[in-house]
Amino acid sequence: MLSGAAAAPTREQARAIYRTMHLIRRFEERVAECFAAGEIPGFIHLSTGQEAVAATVGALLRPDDLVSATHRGHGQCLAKGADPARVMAELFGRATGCCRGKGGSMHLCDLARGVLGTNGVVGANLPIAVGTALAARVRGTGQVTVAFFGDGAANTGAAHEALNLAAVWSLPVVFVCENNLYAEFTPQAVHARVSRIADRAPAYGMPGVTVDGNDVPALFAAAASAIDVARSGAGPTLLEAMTYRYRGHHEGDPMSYRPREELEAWRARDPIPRFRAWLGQRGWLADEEDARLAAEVQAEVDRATEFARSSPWPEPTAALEDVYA
Amino acid sequence: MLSGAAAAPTREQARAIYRTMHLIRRFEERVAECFAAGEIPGFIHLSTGQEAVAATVGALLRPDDLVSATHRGHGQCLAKGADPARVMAELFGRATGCCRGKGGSMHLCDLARGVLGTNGVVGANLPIAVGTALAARVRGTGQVTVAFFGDGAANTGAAHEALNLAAVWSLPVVFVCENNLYAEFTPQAVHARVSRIADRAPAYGMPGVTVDGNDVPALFAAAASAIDVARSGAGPTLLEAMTYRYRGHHEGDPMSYRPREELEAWRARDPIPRFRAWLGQRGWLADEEDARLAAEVQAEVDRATEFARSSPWPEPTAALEDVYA
Amino acid sequence: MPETRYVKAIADALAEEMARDERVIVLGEDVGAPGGAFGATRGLVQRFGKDRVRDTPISESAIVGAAIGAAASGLRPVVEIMFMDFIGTCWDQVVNQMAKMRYMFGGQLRLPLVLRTHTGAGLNAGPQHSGSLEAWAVHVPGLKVVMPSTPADVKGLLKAAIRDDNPVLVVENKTLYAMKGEVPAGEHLVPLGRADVKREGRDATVVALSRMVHEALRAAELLAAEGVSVEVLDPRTLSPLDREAVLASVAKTGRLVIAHEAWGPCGVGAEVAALVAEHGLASLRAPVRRVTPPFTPVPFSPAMEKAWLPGAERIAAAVREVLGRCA
Amino acid sequence: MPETRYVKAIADALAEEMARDERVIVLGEDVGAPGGAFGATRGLVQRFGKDRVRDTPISESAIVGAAIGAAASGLRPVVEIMFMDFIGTCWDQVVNQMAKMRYMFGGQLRLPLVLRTHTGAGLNAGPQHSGSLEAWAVHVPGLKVVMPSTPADVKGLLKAAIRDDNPVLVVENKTLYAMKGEVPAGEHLVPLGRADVKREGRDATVVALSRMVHEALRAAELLAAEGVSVEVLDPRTLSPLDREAVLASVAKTGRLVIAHEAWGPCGVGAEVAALVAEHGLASLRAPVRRVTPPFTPVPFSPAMEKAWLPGAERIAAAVREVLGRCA
Ligand SMILES: Cc1ncc(C[n+]2csc(CCOP(=O)(O)OP(=O)(O)O)c2C)c(N)n1
Ligand SMILES: Cc1ncc(C[n+]2csc(CCOP(=O)(O)OP(=O)(O)O)c2C)c(N)n1
Ligand SMILES: [Mg+2]
Ligand SMILES: [Mg+2]
Repeated sequence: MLSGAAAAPTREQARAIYRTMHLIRRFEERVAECFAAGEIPGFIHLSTGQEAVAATVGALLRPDDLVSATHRGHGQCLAKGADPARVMAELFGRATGCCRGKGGSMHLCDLARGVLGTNGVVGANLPIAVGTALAARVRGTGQVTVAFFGDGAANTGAAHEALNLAAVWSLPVVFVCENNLYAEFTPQAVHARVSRIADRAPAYGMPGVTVDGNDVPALFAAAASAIDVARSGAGPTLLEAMTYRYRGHHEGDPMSYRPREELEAWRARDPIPRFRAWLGQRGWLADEEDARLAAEVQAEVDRATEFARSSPWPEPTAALEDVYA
Repeated sequence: MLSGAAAAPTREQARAIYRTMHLIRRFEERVAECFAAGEIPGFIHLSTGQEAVAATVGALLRPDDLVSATHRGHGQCLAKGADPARVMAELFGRATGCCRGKGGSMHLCDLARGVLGTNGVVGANLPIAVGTALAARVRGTGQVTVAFFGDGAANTGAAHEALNLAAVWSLPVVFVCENNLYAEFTPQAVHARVSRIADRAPAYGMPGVTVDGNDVPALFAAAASAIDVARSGAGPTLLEAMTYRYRGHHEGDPMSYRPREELEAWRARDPIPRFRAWLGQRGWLADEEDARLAAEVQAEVDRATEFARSSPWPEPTAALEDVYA
Repeated sequence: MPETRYVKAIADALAEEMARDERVIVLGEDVGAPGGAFGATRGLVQRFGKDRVRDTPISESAIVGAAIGAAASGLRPVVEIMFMDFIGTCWDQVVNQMAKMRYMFGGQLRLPLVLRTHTGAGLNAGPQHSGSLEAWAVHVPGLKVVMPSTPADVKGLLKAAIRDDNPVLVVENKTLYAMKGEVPAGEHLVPLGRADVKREGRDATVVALSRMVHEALRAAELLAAEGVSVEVLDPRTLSPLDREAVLASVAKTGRLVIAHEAWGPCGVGAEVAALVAEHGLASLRAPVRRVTPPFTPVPFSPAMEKAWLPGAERIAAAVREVLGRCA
Repeated sequence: MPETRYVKAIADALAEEMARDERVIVLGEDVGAPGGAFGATRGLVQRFGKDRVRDTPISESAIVGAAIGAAASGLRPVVEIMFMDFIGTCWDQVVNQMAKMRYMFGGQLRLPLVLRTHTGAGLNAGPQHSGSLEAWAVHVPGLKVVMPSTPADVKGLLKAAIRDDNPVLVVENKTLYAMKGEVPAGEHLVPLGRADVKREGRDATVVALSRMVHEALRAAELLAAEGVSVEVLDPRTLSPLDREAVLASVAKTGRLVIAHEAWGPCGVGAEVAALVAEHGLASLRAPVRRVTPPFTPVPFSPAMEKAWLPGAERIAAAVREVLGRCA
């Protein structure tokens, strides 16, 4: 078990996290292209800029641990091991999608990989994560559940009830808030007097910590400790990661509400080159390895896209299945 | 305007508060008798033991200020000026009741006196109180709204959303939590890791204070300050009053879940004799005045009961009225 | 057969299923030591422990969400929502998560979970504690809804619901908790989706829900004295509705009255009437009649609530009407 | 008459009423500078200021509760709930507070408040962003419910709703926001509770809601080519329903088809069918038919959603059926 004290990623963990960040970045960029090209229907919320959070947390979880994701959850699912091809096919609405084309971007699920689903109702996934953690406790499986949520979701009643219930029952769950400063088109200050969601942890008698969400080593230490505490039976932690989304709230959002300097400032703190440098300092990733890794990831995303494009549409009658067991 | 610093009740205020506590105590005891005698239908939640909170807050409010009350709200309504006779008649289900017999104990309302209603859904009154405060702000009336709630209600999503919204909009509302250590038949520790509801105020960037809810002068200073802050436009306060209910959750509750010593300990801190002593020290209430006051209150409750008993039942067809304006 | 109270039949069903399957857990406000606000979980925590019988905070969304997550992770939770009137506080979890999860995830999981709650006026509990809101759930695919009218049915349907691999709302009636009735000894299951003819008759069909079944039976007695033979059909399960049973009874009697405590517009009575207008029109020999309360909230005062609540007399009058015997 | 988009007609109605009555305020997520997720509040904050046009946190219960309190204190709030699919997050405030407050307080207050939201599938928005849930509200006394199908109706009904002294749910349709249509210049009000014959006909009545009105009109065109004359009746207000208009149309045509995007069981179609089974049975010359989607959540993939969603063809087929012209 990891010691929460000041856990640092091993070489393998670090390279895995770096690769996952790349994968998410390329995957999301490809989704944006395919959406613009009209290949992906519906609404799409991308997470470019926020990759470090999902990638680091995902690397710290067991295969049988669970992740409850948000509407901005492609990366959260991929980092937990969801198959990019089946996720892409789901976004394309194809029969081969992870949810047979019934869910789409806001309802991605891959239970075998511990991906409990993205969710279209803000805040609604937190209570469900409390439930999987409850089952882990009652069944004694040792599983940990991670519930991702946003700064905006923190103001929902569902989030409050879930945080309190998880705390009073000391359940093995970690609440990871990706605070990207905006809910849709509105800055956080319009939604709350407090700017740090982790400051709400004491209201539940729960430890709360805020970290730079674009700094993998900082995230790693904080998440390792929170997961460790949860698995050990000491209960939930509210872990807040300060980060930023590069693209609009949804694809097609003109982003008129954000000062361009703000975006530039955050781009300067892009988590991927930052962690690349960190790896470099340790001599853990030579340039040619980096190039190979980039090529591998690109190929994986190409394969996923090809798989999605070449997959059949669901039969219309499939809409009638899966309502009841 | 009161200075929040260390406001103390004037002689008149103090005597008024003392009288109101008496009135609530006698009223609730009478309700218990009439309920036991089968004169009052439905569910009844009494507030004996908690009188100081409602009485003190009520004494600090303007006639046009508003109170949003709970299911344990008879005292909260009386302290704001609701007519005991019309409230008693409502509990009896008579046509002369403040709500024409349509509401009963959990739906008492007397808008002319600023009583916005008791509520049968725990936590649901907080958002509504935010709304009356919003109207006061938009219309510039200078009114303050007080929302009472319980320790159990603090765990509802509605309470969370209301506290946050009131804070971010700096509305003229005071949230008064009557923490009586239990929600129905279950002690607070089963419902939350935190034992002080006021500890949740920082989560909203709101001042929070906990006071002895059986100590009128302490309540007075804290409530005066909170109301002052709200009226001045500086926003809401979460004021927690630690208190205790002497009777069951509802009439008929055997109270098997509470150690008798606990009840005894609280009875020893009964707010009425305590404040009587405080008044005595100041020479603000001679024994004969006290006796007269007690007799007056008794007579008022007798009149209220007589009014209720002798009032007609509503016409069955009245059930069809007041659905739409 | 032994006589058992409705509320005891619930407690027995829970105890039997918890003993039978350790994946069954119970969650809700005061369901532990207090045994629930109405005693339906009495004795469970003493027998099965605090891990499986959990008192919750007043957090309906978290309670239901927790049950959903637990069901998705291998447990079979039974949640109690203290009054159906409060279901609005967790309605999003019920309709957007519980009802849709299996579907929107392409059938990857099953959600074996039961949500127990109760409806019913007549106790002067007032506008927020007396409602009958089952129709909202019947409108939602992915949910099953049962509404038992007797101790035997509540025991058998609750046990069947706990064993079902789908979310099932078990809608009890607070005014029936004290009712005594015969319950078959030993294992007793009532299949979901099967209506029950509570009384056979030839001249008119009364489809009645929950407590109205007993009012309909009283009405049938009154009418028998007038030489009218009334069939009382209790759907028991509202979703999926036993359409064949309704159509068969109307085919036999040619006349239909529907009685429930819920409001009329878009209620279950509307669905039953529509079913017959679509698939049983030829057998209808008279207009359909719905017996429901007036379209107002439930008034508190006994003087109003008694008149507000439909009963045997109103049901009998409706039957006379469809038989063209308006006095 | 000038052509206006449905979403612009909403913004115009809001602006006109805010200019006319300073008690009218607007609350909701992103309703300020962003102009709402679909642009229905565009321009309002610039014109009327942040005090009267308020961006809220993601706190639906607090938003609706705040509107209730504000209405009880002399304002006339217009709340936007971004998708009707999310109404479960504030359903308790809607049904236990908004709908009952006037009644349970014995008529002491009026609640002049409007809750705007939208329904509608067809944009591949998936299972939690495509629902049509109006029937839940129609089931609840104390609420009024309108469901406008054209730019003119949405403007006129929204303005009338804002001036009404009761809580009114204005249920828009996201797939109609971009639709253009003629809107009478100047003051245009559409009275609540009045249905509209969108097309006159003799042979069959199609009662259609929201976007289905346009599908019904297309079906009427198809059938006209076959020599069938279809009357398309748009109730516009679902609660209170214009019962006379429905019964009058069926009395004329003797045949009834109902079409809506909401699920069938306990939907508005059930209520309309029940109304006719109770009060128009004599005029019915054929079984009623309901045209609704299958009883499943709304699937995401266009391949499934297109087939899932009823349209003109299915409506036409139902009309042929009730006319006994099954091809
Ligand atoms: C209950 C609910 N209300 C409103 C919405 C519409 N909505 C979708 S995303 C979003 C903003 C969420 O903000 P945040 O939680 O910070 O997540 P982010 O989008 O920033 O990742 C809103 C309001 C919703 N999906 N669910
Ligand atoms: C939403 C909701 N859930 C449950 C109930 C049932 N109920 C009525 S009072 C109560 C306990 C409230 O506890 P608290 O808020 O501490 O107030 P107290 O009774 O102690 O004054 C509960 C659970 C309710 N009325 N509303
Ligand atoms: Mg955000
Ligand atoms: Mg309490």
